[in-house]
Amino acid sequence: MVALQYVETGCIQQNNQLNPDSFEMQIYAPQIAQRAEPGQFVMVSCSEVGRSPLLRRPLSIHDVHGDTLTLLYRVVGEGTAVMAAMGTGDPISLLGPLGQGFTIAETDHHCLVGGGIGIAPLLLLARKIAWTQPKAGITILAGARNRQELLALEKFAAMGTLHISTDDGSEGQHGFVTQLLGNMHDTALAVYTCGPTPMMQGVAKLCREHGWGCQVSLESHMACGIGACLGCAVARSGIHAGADKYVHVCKDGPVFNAEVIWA
Amino acid sequence: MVALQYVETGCIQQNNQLNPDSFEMQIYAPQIAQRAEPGQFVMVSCSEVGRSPLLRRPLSIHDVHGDTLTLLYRVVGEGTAVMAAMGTGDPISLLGPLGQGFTIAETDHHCLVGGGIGIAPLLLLARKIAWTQPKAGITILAGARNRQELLALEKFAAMGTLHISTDDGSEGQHGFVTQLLGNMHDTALAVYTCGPTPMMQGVAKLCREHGWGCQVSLESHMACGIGACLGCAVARSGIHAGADKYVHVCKDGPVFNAEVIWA
Amino acid sequence: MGVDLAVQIGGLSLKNPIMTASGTFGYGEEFSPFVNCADLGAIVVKGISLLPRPGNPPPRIVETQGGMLNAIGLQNGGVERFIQVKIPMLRELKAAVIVNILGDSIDDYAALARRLDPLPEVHGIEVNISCPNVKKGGVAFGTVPEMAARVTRAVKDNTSKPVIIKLSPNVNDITAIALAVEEAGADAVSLINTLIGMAIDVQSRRPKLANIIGGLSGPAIKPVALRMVYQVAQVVGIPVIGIGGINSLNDVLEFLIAGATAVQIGTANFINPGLSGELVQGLEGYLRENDCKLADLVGSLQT
Amino acid sequence: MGVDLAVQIGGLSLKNPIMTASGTFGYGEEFSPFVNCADLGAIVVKGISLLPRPGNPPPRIVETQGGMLNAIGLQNGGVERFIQVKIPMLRELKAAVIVNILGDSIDDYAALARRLDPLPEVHGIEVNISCPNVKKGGVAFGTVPEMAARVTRAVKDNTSKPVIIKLSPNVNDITAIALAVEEAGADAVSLINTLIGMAIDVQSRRPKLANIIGGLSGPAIKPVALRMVYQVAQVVGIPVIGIGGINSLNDVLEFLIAGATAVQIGTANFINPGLSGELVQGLEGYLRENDCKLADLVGSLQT
Ligand SMILES: Cc1cc2nc3c(=O)[nH]c(=O)nc-3n(C[C@H](O)[C@H](O)[C@H](O)COP(=O)(O)OP(=O)(O)OC[C@H]3O[C@@H](n4cnc5c(N)ncnc54)[C@H](O)[C@@H]3O)c2cc1C
Ligand SMILES: Cc1cc2nc3c(=O)[nH]c(=O)nc-3n(C[C@H](O)[C@H](O)[C@H](O)COP(=O)(O)OP(=O)(O)OC[C@H]3O[C@@H](n4cnc5c(N)ncnc54)[C@H](O)[C@@H]3O)c2cc1C
Ligand SMILES: Cc1cc2nc3c(=O)[nH]c(=O)nc-3n(C[C@H](O)[C@H](O)[C@H](O)COP(=O)(O)O)c2cc1C
Ligand SMILES: Cc1cc2nc3c(=O)[nH]c(=O)nc-3n(C[C@H](O)[C@H](O)[C@H](O)COP(=O)(O)O)c2cc1C
Ligand code: FES
Ligand code: FES
Repeated sequence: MVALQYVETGCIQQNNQLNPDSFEMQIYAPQIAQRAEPGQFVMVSCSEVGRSPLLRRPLSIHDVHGDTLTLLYRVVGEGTAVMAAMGTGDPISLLGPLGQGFTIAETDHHCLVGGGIGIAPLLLLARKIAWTQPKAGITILAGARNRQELLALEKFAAMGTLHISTDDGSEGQHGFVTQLLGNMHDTALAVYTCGPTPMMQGVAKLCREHGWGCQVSLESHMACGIGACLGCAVARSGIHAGADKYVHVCKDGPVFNAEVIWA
Repeated sequence: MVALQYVETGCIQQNNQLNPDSFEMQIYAPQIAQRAEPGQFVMVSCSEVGRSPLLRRPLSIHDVHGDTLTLLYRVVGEGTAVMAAMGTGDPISLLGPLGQGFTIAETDHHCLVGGGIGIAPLLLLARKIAWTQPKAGITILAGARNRQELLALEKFAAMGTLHISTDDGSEGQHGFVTQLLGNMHDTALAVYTCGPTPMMQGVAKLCREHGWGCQVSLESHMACGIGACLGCAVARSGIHAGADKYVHVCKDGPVFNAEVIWA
Repeated sequence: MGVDLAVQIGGLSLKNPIMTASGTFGYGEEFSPFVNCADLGAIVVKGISLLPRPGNPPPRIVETQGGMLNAIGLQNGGVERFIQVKIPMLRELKAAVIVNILGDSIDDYAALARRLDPLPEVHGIEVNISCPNVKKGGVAFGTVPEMAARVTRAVKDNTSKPVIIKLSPNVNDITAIALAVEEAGADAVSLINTLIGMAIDVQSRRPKLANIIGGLSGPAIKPVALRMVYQVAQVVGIPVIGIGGINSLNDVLEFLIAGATAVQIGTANFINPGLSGELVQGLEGYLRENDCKLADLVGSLQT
Repeated sequence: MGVDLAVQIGGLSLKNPIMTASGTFGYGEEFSPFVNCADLGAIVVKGISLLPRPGNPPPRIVETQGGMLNAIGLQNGGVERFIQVKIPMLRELKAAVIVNILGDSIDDYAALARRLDPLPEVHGIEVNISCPNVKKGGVAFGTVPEMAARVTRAVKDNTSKPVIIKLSPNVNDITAIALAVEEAGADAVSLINTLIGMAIDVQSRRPKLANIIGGLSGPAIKPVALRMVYQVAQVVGIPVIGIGGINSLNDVLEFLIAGATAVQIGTANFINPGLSGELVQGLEGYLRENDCKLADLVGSLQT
């Protein structure tokens, strides 16, 4: 039972700057694109083997069209800066598709909650929900620090009902995206979230209170992305002994049921 | 008595490929260009500080026009490969001008002997001879493995009498450039040479036999280029005690009178 | 005609000298999409202890210039779970398996050796002696020749399998440790384990690893590893397995020339999970093109 | 209002904590086009021995991943030429000068200390104990606590100047050496010197350094250096000077947070000869912007 994972040298089709920090990169990479599921990620090589930066960088699969996949990324350090400098036609080595993505719940209302760049994995999820459950409602709650940092809004607007919040009130509701979720009153809501940890904890807490199912997409520093190095450990909620104290984001996740992580 | 040396971020004006391995890079770098003397070199940074490759690379100043200097280089490893990938408008950090260049002899016939990429420092030398001693004769002997590896021929042809040899006979005389020198019969010849060590040793030997003055431009692995690390040592000819056993290519050279190195 | 890549490590016959390093190749299965484990000289699995260990809290890894620090904390499910869950899977992979073991005491090592001895899937035992000796106030077994020798004897007395002692580089004189374990009966030594290092986040003024310190691996440590392999190969009679920063055929050749009979690929597996397989092919190609035998390469440094 | 960057290293008052590392800054003059030496905390000159030393045959340097190996072989003109030729020049530069000394025997170190003691241009002495003790069969002074302590005592007995002992990282327990030299009277310790490494040219099957082995420096060793500085700063009462792979303000801050009172810039001087001066300004700017005192930074690691 060999997992379908590849080291694939993709070809960059576009690398567009969306705001001062964020880029959208489209890569022709058929092996990975054809098998990508919502919530999965790739490990991107930002250099030649053994050169600086050394390790691959984990990035969610934001979107897929045929043989092309899209990454939506924020430049925060060396690796993402190298990516930002790449251009159309450049080769880029990807390892993927990796990890356990979102499980689409059997319900008639899905709520996708993204904070900042955490919106990235939710687009492909929205597409798959729309495709597999064409009658289900999709609500997207997108939060960011300010108007400029809101990303991919038109694409999400096309997928369902979109509500926006910004920390500074420059667009949509003034405040946190958790407040938008607090306004939801559906009983059978399935919630999927990705964003800063405090935000996701807030989402998970609201879901617990309302009895909503909640899947969270976690981040962790990774070396291998395939479950070999044990570097990406995150403590489970509750008490677990020995080697079971931690889950591993790259292999057991990145998507977890919220209660696995936060009791 | 502070030497006039600079760390200067130049701007690449052109980076032209001349043959499969060799490039000519023109850089706008007024501080260094205005002070460069024939036989001096620059230390080129092929990356950001602390990044790969770590150390600067020594390259001769091939030519100067006003505020622009030209490097003629062969791609042999990581650093020169990074340079080859640079393009017009890119910044490039230079440290220079460095070292002791050629001393133009008081004579009426100068002979410049270059092997392979060793031709690089001889162009600026030819220019300065032509400028300071307009009546003196200049003979340029250029050798290479084959026709393709002969570089900058038109420029040298414009400076004096040019004779060519190739190891495979694909252009000029079939054989080594030392043979061309052996054909010279002037008694008051001043010889300046740069190229592979065995070739320069051959040139030095011929000069010794004929009583010609001979200046050689050496290579050595360098870390600092400014006489601080003592990495670029080359043994002197003859027996010298203690710290005087070696000369340092970056500071005492790269140009030496041949007898300082080979007795 | 095929090139002969086979090597002999004590009683252990390997198809070729390319192995994978403990902790960097999981239990093999994680890499099955990228390399056929049966094609490798051997795979060394993640270190196993008697009882399960949770490992350290995160963050556990951080990148440094040319390398990475890890503080996994020897997380593993313990030897019983290894035998139950991993052994059947390793059998499927048809790989030559070397089990890396670790303990808090000499008795732990002895017990692990005894437990693994009857398993036909285990081709050899690699002993990680970089661990702290709890009874000796936490001094690592691998830093004192006498302690290293005692661990070696305890393992040898409890198994008939080839025993490789994996040396720590955090010592003044690695040759003294190597000689001590050779004398104590080791069939081979492998080196180096990670150098101890640290990184700090300036903004928060906190260590970047929850464990504060961690093990440095990757290309940054290659020069240190190569020097130690060279020094050890000069003095011991048993085979030396070279480890540290290997990420290309050229690196493999450097270690062989320095005196290593085989090599292990570590951190580089994370960057190119297919690398170990590619290196087997690369080495074969090199030997063919240079019309050269593996044995001619090993220890061929001209000084 | 100006930020106070002054630090005290034993009896030595420095303008600021940015120094340059021995062997990487020549005798200061080489850098005068790029930095005003008088602006630096101190410059540590290339190691000086009693008699002139020719150094090793070339090649003496080779680049490695994230670092470089050097085998200069402690080339220098001897203490007398230093006093005659370099001291007048150093006086001109108005730099705070620390002289790095090295020897083959305890007596060498003592004689050097005595000879340098009367010179007003010499602000302090840094003792390189990574050198082999010829009488003890070449074991480095810096790897045995007792030998390190004896060198320290010999130097202290022969000078009234502040004495910094420069520690070797090629040991199991650097804290033991640090404690031994503190006990023996050292005013400060500086660390780390280079790690011992090696590189091989596969084509020729020769070592890339004529000396076979050399010292590894640069960003590659920073994690090891930082860890050792942290460990030593935990146990000694004297100031610790951090060295190893520093090439940015962030690196300087990491070492200060780990417990260093001052730092030395080494290999990075080769890449950016103006760096040390830039770091003084950078540090001043950092303290001003963060409204923070230098002393608040030193050893402020939150664990
Ligand atoms: C499963 C997963 C999916 C992700 N998806 C996206 C995405 O779609 N878009 C996006 O912009 N970012 C995403 N991230 C975060 C992204 O991996 C980091 O921003 C990126 O690795 C930073 O690399 P750098 O070299 O620019 O920064 P540096 O800070 O220089 O990186 C240094 C090291 O820390 C690691 N690191 C730094 N920040 C993070 C982080 N937040 N998470 C994990 N490792 C980190 C890097 O991988 C690298 O090893 C994802 C992370 C994970 C784990
Ligand atoms: C004074 C001087 C002037 C030079 N002028 C020229 C020139 O005009 N054109 C040109 O093509 N080359 C010239 N060279 C040689 C040039 O420096 C090397 O080819 C270059 O450094 C190779 O770098 P790399 O990273 O591509 O190769 P790598 O082999 O990857 O370099 C590895 C290390 O070895 C050093 N190194 C490798 N080869 C040499 C060499 N031949 N000399 C010195 N160091 C070396 C590099 O600097 C680097 O530190 C000159 C050398 C010196 C000393
Ligand atoms: C994430 C990680 C985990 C490791 N775990 C172990 C281990 O369990 N046992 C062991 O002996 N060595 C372990 N090592 C050390 C490696 O086996 C190897 O000795 C070291 O990484 C140097 O090789 P490299 O530079 O090629 O990675 C580990 C290394 C890494 C990077
Ligand atoms: C070329 C070179 C020469 C050196 N010479 C000396 C020396 O003479 N005495 C000494 O104590 N350290 C010497 N060192 C060690 C440095 O002072 C410093 O401890 C080491 O390089 C680590 O710092 P870095 O990584 O910033 O270079 C030398 C280092 C280099 C690179
Ligand atoms: S990143 Fe290696 S196990 Fe998850
Ligand atoms: S390159 Fe440093 S002294 Fe010449």
